[in-house]
Amino acid sequence: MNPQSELKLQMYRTMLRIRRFEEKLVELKARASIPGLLHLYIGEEATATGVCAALLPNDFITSTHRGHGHCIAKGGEISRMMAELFGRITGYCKGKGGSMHIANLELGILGANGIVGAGMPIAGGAGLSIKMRGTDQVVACFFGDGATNQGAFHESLNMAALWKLPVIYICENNQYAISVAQNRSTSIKDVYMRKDAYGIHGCMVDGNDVMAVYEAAQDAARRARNGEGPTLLECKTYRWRGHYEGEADRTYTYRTAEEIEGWKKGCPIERFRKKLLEEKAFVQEDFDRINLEVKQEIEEAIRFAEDSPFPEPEDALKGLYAA
Amino acid sequence: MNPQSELKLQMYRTMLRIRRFEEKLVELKARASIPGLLHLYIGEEATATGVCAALLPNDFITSTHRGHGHCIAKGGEISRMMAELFGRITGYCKGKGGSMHIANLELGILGANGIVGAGMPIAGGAGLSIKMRGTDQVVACFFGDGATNQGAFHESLNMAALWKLPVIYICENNQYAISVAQNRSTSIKDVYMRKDAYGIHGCMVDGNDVMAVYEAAQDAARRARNGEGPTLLECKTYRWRGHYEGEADRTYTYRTAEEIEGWKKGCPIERFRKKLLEEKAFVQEDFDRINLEVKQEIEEAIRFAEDSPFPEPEDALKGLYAA
Amino acid sequence: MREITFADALIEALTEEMRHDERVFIMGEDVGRFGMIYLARPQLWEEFGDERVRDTPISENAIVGFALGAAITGMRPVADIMFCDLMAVAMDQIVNQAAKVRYMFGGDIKVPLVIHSSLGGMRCAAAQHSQSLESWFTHVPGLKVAIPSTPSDAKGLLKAAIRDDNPVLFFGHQQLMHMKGPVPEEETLIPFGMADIKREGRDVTVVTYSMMVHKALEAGEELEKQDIHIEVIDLRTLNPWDKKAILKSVEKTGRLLIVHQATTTSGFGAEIAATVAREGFEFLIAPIRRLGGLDVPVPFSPELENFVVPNEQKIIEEVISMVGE
Amino acid sequence: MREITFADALIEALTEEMRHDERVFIMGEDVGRFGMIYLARPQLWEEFGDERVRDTPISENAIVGFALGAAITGMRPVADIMFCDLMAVAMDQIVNQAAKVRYMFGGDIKVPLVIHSSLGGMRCAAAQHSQSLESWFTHVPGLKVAIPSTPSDAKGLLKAAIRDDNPVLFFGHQQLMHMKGPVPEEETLIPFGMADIKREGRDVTVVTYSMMVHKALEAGEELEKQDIHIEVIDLRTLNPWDKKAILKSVEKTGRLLIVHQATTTSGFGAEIAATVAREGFEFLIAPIRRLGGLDVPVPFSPELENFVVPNEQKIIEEVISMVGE
Ligand SMILES: Cc1ncc(C[n+]2csc(CCOP(=O)(O)OP(=O)(O)O)c2C)c(N)n1
Ligand SMILES: Cc1ncc(C[n+]2csc(CCOP(=O)(O)OP(=O)(O)O)c2C)c(N)n1
Ligand SMILES: [Mg+2]
Ligand SMILES: [Mg+2]
Repeated sequence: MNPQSELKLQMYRTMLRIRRFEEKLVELKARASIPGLLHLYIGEEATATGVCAALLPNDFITSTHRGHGHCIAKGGEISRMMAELFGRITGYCKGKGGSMHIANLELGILGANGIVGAGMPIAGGAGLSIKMRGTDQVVACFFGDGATNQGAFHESLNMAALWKLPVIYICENNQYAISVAQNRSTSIKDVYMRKDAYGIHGCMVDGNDVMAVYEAAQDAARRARNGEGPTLLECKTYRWRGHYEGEADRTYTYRTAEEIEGWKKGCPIERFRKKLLEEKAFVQEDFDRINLEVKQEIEEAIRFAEDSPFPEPEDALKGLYAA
Repeated sequence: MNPQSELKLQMYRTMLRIRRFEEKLVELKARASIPGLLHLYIGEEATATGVCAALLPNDFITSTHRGHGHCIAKGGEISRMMAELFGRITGYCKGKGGSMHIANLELGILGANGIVGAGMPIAGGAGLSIKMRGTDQVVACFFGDGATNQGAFHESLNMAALWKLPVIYICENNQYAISVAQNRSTSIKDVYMRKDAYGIHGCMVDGNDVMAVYEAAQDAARRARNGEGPTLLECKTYRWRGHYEGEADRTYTYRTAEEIEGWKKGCPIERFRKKLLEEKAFVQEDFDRINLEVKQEIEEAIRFAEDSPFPEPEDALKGLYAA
Repeated sequence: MREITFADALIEALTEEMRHDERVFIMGEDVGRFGMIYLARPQLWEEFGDERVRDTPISENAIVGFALGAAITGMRPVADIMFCDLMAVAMDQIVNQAAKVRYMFGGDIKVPLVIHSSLGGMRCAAAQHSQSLESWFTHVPGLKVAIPSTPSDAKGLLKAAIRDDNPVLFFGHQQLMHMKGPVPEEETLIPFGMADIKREGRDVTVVTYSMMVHKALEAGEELEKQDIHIEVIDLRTLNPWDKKAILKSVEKTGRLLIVHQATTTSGFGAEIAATVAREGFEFLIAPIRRLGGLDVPVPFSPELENFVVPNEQKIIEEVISMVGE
Repeated sequence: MREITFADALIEALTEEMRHDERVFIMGEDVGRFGMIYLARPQLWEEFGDERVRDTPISENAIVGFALGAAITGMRPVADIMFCDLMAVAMDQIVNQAAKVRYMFGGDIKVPLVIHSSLGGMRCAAAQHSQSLESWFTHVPGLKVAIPSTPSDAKGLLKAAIRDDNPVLFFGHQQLMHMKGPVPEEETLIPFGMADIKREGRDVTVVTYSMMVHKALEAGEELEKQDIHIEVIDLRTLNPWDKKAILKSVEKTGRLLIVHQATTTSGFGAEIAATVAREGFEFLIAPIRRLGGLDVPVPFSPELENFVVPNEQKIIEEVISMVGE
């Protein structure tokens, strides 16, 4: 297989892993088998996948409360993520973080974040560190449309632009911040236009078209590595589920059934599968095989998590300060 | 005298009052006769004067650490300001506020502010209140170039734009935030261009041309009263003195002597006087008379302040909570 | 008396006050038509509409600042900050502005502003969504702090907060929202600074507030069986706080245990202990004890979270050990 | 021993650490070529240049956040926040991020971050530039807090802070910056959590830190004349803080007075008092007293400002009244 095709199949697999992982979480949460808050990424898989496909293993990302997709796309092991969500000692944070705080420095994952917008300065700082250490890494910083109205957005983009830091700021515009539609929170329509307030590059792509995201992220990463500074990349996408698992807007207060169904029809994974079939790069059997493998991976992850011990209560007292 | 001429003479007087008030402060501070921090506005008088000339008495302003000019232009009495700076009970804040916190609600002065950028949300809230109470007031919100990189700038402009609030955001771009030149703090050159990040009106004017400022502020106020929302007005200007009185950059670390002298040559007050003389609206005697009156006003203010009692130490315990 | 939930009591208070005074309004994230936040409900939005039940962008510093600007120019806003953890982004407007404008401007202006938030977690929401940060605000002169434990206190205090001309921080507890309790139908305002003795007893004074009141009451039931009688005092407001009631009770019992969920070090329990150590010194027959959250961020895994937060059992143990002293 | 100012001691510490480890750098407003801030000096910028002595925009939340991002990816930043009051705009990155990332991410990563700031005022700078907010940070597990009173402590603690792999808040006092004192030429690191007995005495233990150490020492001189001997303990760091040293002293004196400039209610004095009321109860022969700033914002007019802050005279009065108890 040529590298380009391999990459595509890889991206398909990544999207599917995110989807299946979270579908499993839906199931588990419905049975109250996992504690805490879950913000699911279902429907938005192409964004994390496209962006992270343009990154190298030692590049960094910062993530959000809706972070499973970013984590998987950046190389996170589903088993250790699952263990974390189950609150087990084998999880990425030894059971201390949960869904909103998965991090792993070896993978360059500087952490999901429960505070909207708070990853943006941290990403900028990683960019500064790259510049000062003189490596050619880049940082991909994910955030939602709602986050673009936090002060941290503004301060970070200005600083990153001023210092020409290698950061890709990716706005995952799923058009809602909880129940508030973007046009009720943000005084302009296309967030990426805020690029001009900082004099940086920026563009908007179909966030459900994984190849488009990938290419835009590649451009941004190239510029970043060339010392041309940050990019503001807006990916239009949509979340299929409630803001968090358990929030059911059964009366369609803030989104219509039609709107949701419309976006589901444009499923980014299905779209990509069809495209790859059309390109005749792959046959259905390839996808079937991947499906099966992913299914097994999830099952194993569940088993791993379930078999893993809980931390001891006293472990709560460990790990606060470095020696 | 026709109203237009009267207004011009009034503006001349206001600028001169600000200038002479602060020149007196220079003198007093050099003799250590007044306590605390003083951030002087000398050189920037045209901005406050032009903006406030476009306001009505019941309009609001919010001000900054460099706020004497705003206060005088909005109708503040020099005697009560002086008394405040002297720490006397007759001061606008009864000696509790000092230079950085002069406020007077009757004059619509919602307060100077020691925290850079912090007046911006407060101004927005006054705008919201105007809208909800259904009056046709406007709010003029002053801030420096340095403040445009605070999160509060961004959050405020977005919210004010979203709700089309009657606020004029005036960036007094004196090109430095303490020692940091604008191009070392801000990733774009013309701050007013940030207007497009919020989809609002905005423009740049010569902040040392009081008529230009006045006209721009009038436009903005008209739009605000018409429900057309906020404006971002950038006034390019320059401070003649150090960041605070006592900061003497004797070695010209961050500004050159030539730069400072150049701006002094373009003194906004002298410029306006010459213009008015050229227009033949007034004769030199008019200005001489005003000069004399202002001089007397300052002297009386000093006398008023000096004759006023200090608060009793126990007054420190009063006024914290409303009954 | 009819029983309603804590959240319903809050909504009732707000609704009544909004009917009573048209200057009162609420602004915050998701308070509007969807009303999924504690101090919101679709009915509120239906009655008062977008203007007075105002959804905002995710801009907490501006939410508080705009509310403040409105408060000093004629309105009486209630600003909602979903979780107290998020106040960290709004601290400037709360602490440097809202708390200080009246005093530093000379003591004439009024700041009728309520900042409503929730705290306490116990929902496995981990370190950034489970804090109890009330003590920060008790260290800021100019802010009042209300932190009720029952639906009826919640209602009476919220109404009083809205009518207060000073900035009030009002903290509900995330775990209490669905708890039911009797709430009078007739209008009741509860003045600030009046503790409520939720259980009388002679052996140990247990001073607490918010969720921990209920844990203390449960402990009281248990201890009763062992013939140990604790007095459970619910402070209800932390600024002002009812020093007198505490001293009076300690005079009777000679023993003081303070319980709160906030991490122990520099929690409000320290202030209470320090005050009683000074003003009630002669009453004390045993050292004052504090039982607070353990000094770590709140961890995610349920057993870990339970471990770091005080509970009925820990209260019982402390009390038993105290009466032995 | 040579004498240098507090500010010079800080610069020396920073310069040495920047020479010693090229990952160390400083960022903040006006730290660079103009170097007008406490922890900056043109020489620093001349030696290390724009990259490592980095002027920033006025964006405190981003200053701390960027420093944090750099700290967890291989650098050892010192972030400067001019005045502690301004930390209010940076609380999220300090409290929700820097303090928590290590713990909530599982306890493996290191956060070698120093946040330097100044507090205390007494410059007639009024309510928004004169606060002493250190106690907030002692309520946040995960943050260390250093707050020295002398040039040599400042130097030794700043060096230790920079070498620490945890986030440290380092507070200088605005009034102390020009105070001179002996500072050893040879490299000295002062470990956190070790109080320093700045004056020995048998009658009353006075626990304090920062500027108030000097007021307590002055009071000590005066009291000596009246044959009253106070022991002045300088905590130097508030997290960790040296409980043992305090208890040991109180065991000797039986009397404890805590002095700090921060407003009294919920100041760090409350934590000390509460701790000793528990663990040193049997040593106490008089109630523990706290002498803190009065519970109002700091007013502008000099006499008002003086009135709200503790001073030598007030310490003397407290001590005299205590020994009479
Ligand atoms: C500073 C802050 N404010 C509010 C919240 C509560 N909150 C969590 S997620 C969310 C909506 C975020 O919207 P967006 O950024 O668009 O991301 P999405 O959830 O749509 O992926 C809100 C308001 C928070 N966690 N942090
Ligand atoms: C949030 C905040 N950060 C920093 C400071 C310290 N400071 C006071 S004035 C100032 C510079 C402000 O620059 P600018 O906004 O351009 O106003 P100018 O002084 O030039 O009028 C700074 C950094 C402050 N008071 N508040
Ligand atoms: Mg969104
Ligand atoms: Mg400026």
